[in-house]
Amino acid sequence: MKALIARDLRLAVRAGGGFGLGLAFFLIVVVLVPFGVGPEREVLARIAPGILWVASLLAALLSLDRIFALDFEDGSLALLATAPLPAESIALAKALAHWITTGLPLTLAAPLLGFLLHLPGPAYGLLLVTLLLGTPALSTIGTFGAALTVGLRRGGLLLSLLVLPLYVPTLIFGAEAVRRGVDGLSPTAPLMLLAAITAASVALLPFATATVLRINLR
Amino acid sequence: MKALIARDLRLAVRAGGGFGLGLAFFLIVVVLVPFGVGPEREVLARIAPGILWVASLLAALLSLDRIFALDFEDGSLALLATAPLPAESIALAKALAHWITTGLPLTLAAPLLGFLLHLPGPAYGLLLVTLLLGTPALSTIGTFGAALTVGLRRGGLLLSLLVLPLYVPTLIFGAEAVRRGVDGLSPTAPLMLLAAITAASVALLPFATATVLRINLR
Amino acid sequence: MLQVKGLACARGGVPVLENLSFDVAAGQALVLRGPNGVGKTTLLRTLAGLQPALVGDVTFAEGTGAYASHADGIKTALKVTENLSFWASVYDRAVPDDVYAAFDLSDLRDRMAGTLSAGQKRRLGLARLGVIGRDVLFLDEPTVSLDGFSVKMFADWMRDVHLARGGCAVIATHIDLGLDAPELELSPFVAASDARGGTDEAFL
Amino acid sequence: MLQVKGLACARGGVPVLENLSFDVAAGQALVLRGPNGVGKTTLLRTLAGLQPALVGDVTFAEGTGAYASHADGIKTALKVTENLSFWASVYDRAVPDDVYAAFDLSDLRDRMAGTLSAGQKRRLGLARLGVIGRDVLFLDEPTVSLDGFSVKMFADWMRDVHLARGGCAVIATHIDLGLDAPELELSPFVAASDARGGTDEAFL
Amino acid sequence: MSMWELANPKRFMGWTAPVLPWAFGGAALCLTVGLVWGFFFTPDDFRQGSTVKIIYLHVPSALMAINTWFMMLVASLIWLVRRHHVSALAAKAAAPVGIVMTLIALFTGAIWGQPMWGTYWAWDPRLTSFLILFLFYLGYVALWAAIDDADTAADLTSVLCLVGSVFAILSRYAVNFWNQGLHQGASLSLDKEENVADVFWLPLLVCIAGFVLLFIALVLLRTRTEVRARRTKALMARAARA
Ligand code: HEM
Ligand SMILES: Nc1ncnc2c1ncn2[C@@H]1O[C@H](COP(=O)(O)OP(=O)(O)OP(=O)(O)O)[C@@H](O)[C@H]1O
Ligand SMILES: Nc1ncnc2c1ncn2[C@@H]1O[C@H](COP(=O)(O)OP(=O)(O)OP(=O)(O)O)[C@@H](O)[C@H]1O
Ligand SMILES: [Mg+2]
Ligand SMILES: [Mg+2]
Repeated sequence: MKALIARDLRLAVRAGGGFGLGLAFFLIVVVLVPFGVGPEREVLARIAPGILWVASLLAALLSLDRIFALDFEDGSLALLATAPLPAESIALAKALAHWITTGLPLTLAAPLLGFLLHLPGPAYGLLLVTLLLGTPALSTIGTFGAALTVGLRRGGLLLSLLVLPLYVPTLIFGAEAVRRGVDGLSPTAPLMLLAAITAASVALLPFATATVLRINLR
Repeated sequence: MKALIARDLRLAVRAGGGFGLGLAFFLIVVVLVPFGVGPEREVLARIAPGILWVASLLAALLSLDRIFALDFEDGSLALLATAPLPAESIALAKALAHWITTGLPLTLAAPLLGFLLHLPGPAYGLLLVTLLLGTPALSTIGTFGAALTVGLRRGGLLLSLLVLPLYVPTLIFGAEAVRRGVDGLSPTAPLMLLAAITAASVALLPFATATVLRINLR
Repeated sequence: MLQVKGLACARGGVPVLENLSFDVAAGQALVLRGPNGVGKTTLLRTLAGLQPALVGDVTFAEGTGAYASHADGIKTALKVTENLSFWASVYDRAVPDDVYAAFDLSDLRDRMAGTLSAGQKRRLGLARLGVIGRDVLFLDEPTVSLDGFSVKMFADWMRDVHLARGGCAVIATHIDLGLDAPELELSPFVAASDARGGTDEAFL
Repeated sequence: MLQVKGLACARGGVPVLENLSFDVAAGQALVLRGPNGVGKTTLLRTLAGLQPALVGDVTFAEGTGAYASHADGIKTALKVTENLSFWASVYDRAVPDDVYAAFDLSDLRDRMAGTLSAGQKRRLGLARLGVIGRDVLFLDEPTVSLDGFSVKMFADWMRDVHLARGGCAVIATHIDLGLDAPELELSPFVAASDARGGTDEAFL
Repeated sequence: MSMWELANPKRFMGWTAPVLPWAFGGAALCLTVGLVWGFFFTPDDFRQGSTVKIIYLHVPSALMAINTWFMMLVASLIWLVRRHHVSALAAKAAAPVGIVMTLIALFTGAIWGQPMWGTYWAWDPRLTSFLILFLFYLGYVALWAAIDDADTAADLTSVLCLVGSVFAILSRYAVNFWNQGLHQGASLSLDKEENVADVFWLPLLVCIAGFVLLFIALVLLRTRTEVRARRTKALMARAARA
């Protein structure tokens, strides 16, 4: 399992940057929104937490289809499935590698990009915490979706369609916690719920992912 | 060229719906934004034109990597390049097929989705017009980007990075025209500029795309 | 070492082969023959456990099988050495030094796998078999794209290394490998047109 | 019909072959031989115009060449007939009826190409050559994955249809096609280690 | 005979054939009676005027939209556990019906919303969770459509339905948390005090019965079509190899 994670990370760095590009997409979405919405400071500040969360969600989403599709196409996945590595480990390793290449950089960059949207002061810490808590859920849920669509040629958009409704609770609690912070309310409740979702997804979803992988490989 | 367009459309319908899915993504982005931003009516109405434009841009963007990558991987592109079909025709056919499968459905669906974001009444017509004028530019520019990244294994995100800045002028004029409509100002100036961008991209970019394709295939 | 009894298998929901029974002893290879589309790939995938058998049993010691498909599972963005050591560590082993020589990869060790020619890539794919140390190999057209010299090199490795140390192999191929191995022609085992077990059978 | 004079070509910025000169007359095929990695694919791509030559000339009548690579260019989501008629219309032709028989595809006409076996796919890829009606063919290992019978079928088509009507072909292969054609061994033309023309040469 | 044998495709085709006309007939009857009664023979609401009558379409379709998903969940579980082909096909057949029900509920709700709340759409929890349900339906149908092999598709969509159900409930909760909303609570409860007046209530029940029957009829019909399609495929595959 460690070997698989290490390989995926190395490939992400080599193959033109799974690292940099998720981040770049995040940056660009955040930059585009003011072009679309207009430059008024209050409006932007008002929508900043939501936009930052939606943008990280989209950035995470965009890199999902790399998770299994490449390995499927070049045959590695079938070889891995006959290797002494249970499908659950593959699922977990893939989710972890996705998080390290996407979730983590997004989390670290988000406060910086908050500036661009005039995110109010108290929200920076919360943004960091919610993303740190929430992005692992995004990665595991996304890995499940990627496993569902792995046999399909360019399942990319189908993948989005399947995964986005699954992302809704995470998004709501994440963005709500930051908004409460901005409004000076206590963010504890949504934070707890966010943590619960992440814990449950990380603990349970890899089994569903493994089942689906086995079905798709046969 | 007609054969190529017909084939691409057929593939889009067959392969699990290039048609429906761009649309679905658009829908989902529009749905997610309120979850992030919160349900308040005034806020949503204020940002609706911008969000709708950004969402259609992202939906168009997501389907770009199908344009050439599949043909490249299975060898069709090399075979097409040695066929009696100038690269310019390939570029144009691909852009047209992309517009029919993505730009057109997006345009038609956008006014419907405007409801969800409480888009103010006068803006619906303008939204339709700007998207109708702007999406062809999105498709031709996107085709250019797709040609640039075609050799790269999963150039998907790199593609986003390259294309998004090119999309900025289209986005600005498109969203601005709708916003002016909402505010009761005359949208003529941004509309003219939008039309100019589209005309220029459709007329000139296929040549650049063709050049880039030839380079990437050798 | 490998026993197959009364096996039937399907592809795309349609029964393809039936009534297959054979044994492969340690140190022995079995060559599968049959025209295109007869079901060699399907059979090998079933043996390797990638797809369920319709009926019948496949028996070999757990954790001793390995499969190599038409596709090589090579990462083009990794070096030759990195590709091999990845598979080695998945199987909890080290890369033996002699594997580079055995598959004529010594000069290519530090090349990105993406810059290899078709045959060089295939050699790298085969070298994986020398790394993972499995006893029961299921190989689907292993010598595609290989020149005569490389085919012989592969046959030598199979005979002198793998079979000699007590492994066995089932190999689908259209060419003559130069191995002294029994052949199994699959044509007689093509499933009858009314064979049972297809996905849609319940609907007939 | 095809003249090559003093050709040198490079792959990945490194010169691979040099000093190649040969002629192929109408009705004649030329078989390229050489070990894996010698540069057969590179040469064929250069001849087909997909990559520029370092030096030298390749001459054949414009609009008569066609290339077939390791990859087949088959759309798995299209039927066999749809795949062929697409290529026919790109080349502004109709699909001749006898092409299905010539490549043993008659039974597979209405199958999705994605459900074909490796060899059946390859036959479909070759049938494309029978559809586009080009005279000068550049074929890269056309018989990979084919069984003996299909190889013969392809050789028959090549001899009795393509060459007989005055076409010519350059074919890279590792096996014996059973064509009565001259062979060109490429090993003597491997570029010297100080050959000129690499991408980075200006920096030497 | 175990009841599971009814799920054998041939027996299924057998016993559903006579049921089908009754289901359609009952649906037509109940819907006609219920809608005519509701539209023409109930008084206007003192506050809402005649717009209240949308309730006869809105509430039954909304109920069916949710219950269709629930039925798909049960059918998927049966497929995963007992591998009865018909149950997988029933789930597949039900999804488009569910989509239509969801759409009817959304549209009638939107039309109702304009006079009641002065807007076609609000991000109310009830409405919002319906939109999410709609997305789940879309994803489910798209996944079925994207996979060639019928059994693989059945397996994958079943897992999706299971995981999706958990997340749908989660979203419902999350959405409640996020916005308090305008939509009224459930008034069709068993303790009578909460209920709407009897004059509205009875025709509504008839309409709900009509929608249930219509749902049953449509799902049976569509499942039969799916069974026939599979049978055709099987016969053609056999013919192709003969
Ligand atoms: C597009 C928007 C709407 C959607 C998706 C929607 C959804 C629903 C759902 C799911 C139910 C069934 C709830 C249950 O019984 O548990 C329902 C019932 C109901 N809706 Fe709506 N609704 C919408 C708009 C409206 C509007 C605008 C009104 C009018 C004010 C309204 C009034 C009612 C009433 C009176 C019920 C019956 C409540 C009950 O007896 O349970 N709805 N709606
Ligand atoms: N999805 C599918 N639906 C229907 N038939 C299929 C499907 N996939 C494969 N087949 C058929 O199953 C048969 C067995 O295929 P398989 O790939 O096992 O053949 P093979 O012996 O490996 O052939 P080759 O030598 O060409 O690789 C073929 O006739 C093929 O056309
Ligand atoms: N990007 C690259 N960088 C450096 N060398 C490369 C690159 N791509 C290919 N080569 C080398 O160029 C040589 C020629 O490759 P080519 O694919 O033409 O060989 P080939 O004769 O077709 O071999 P095969 O029979 O294996 O297909 C090989 O030695 C290969 O390793
Ligand atoms: Mg095969
Ligand atoms: Mg080659």
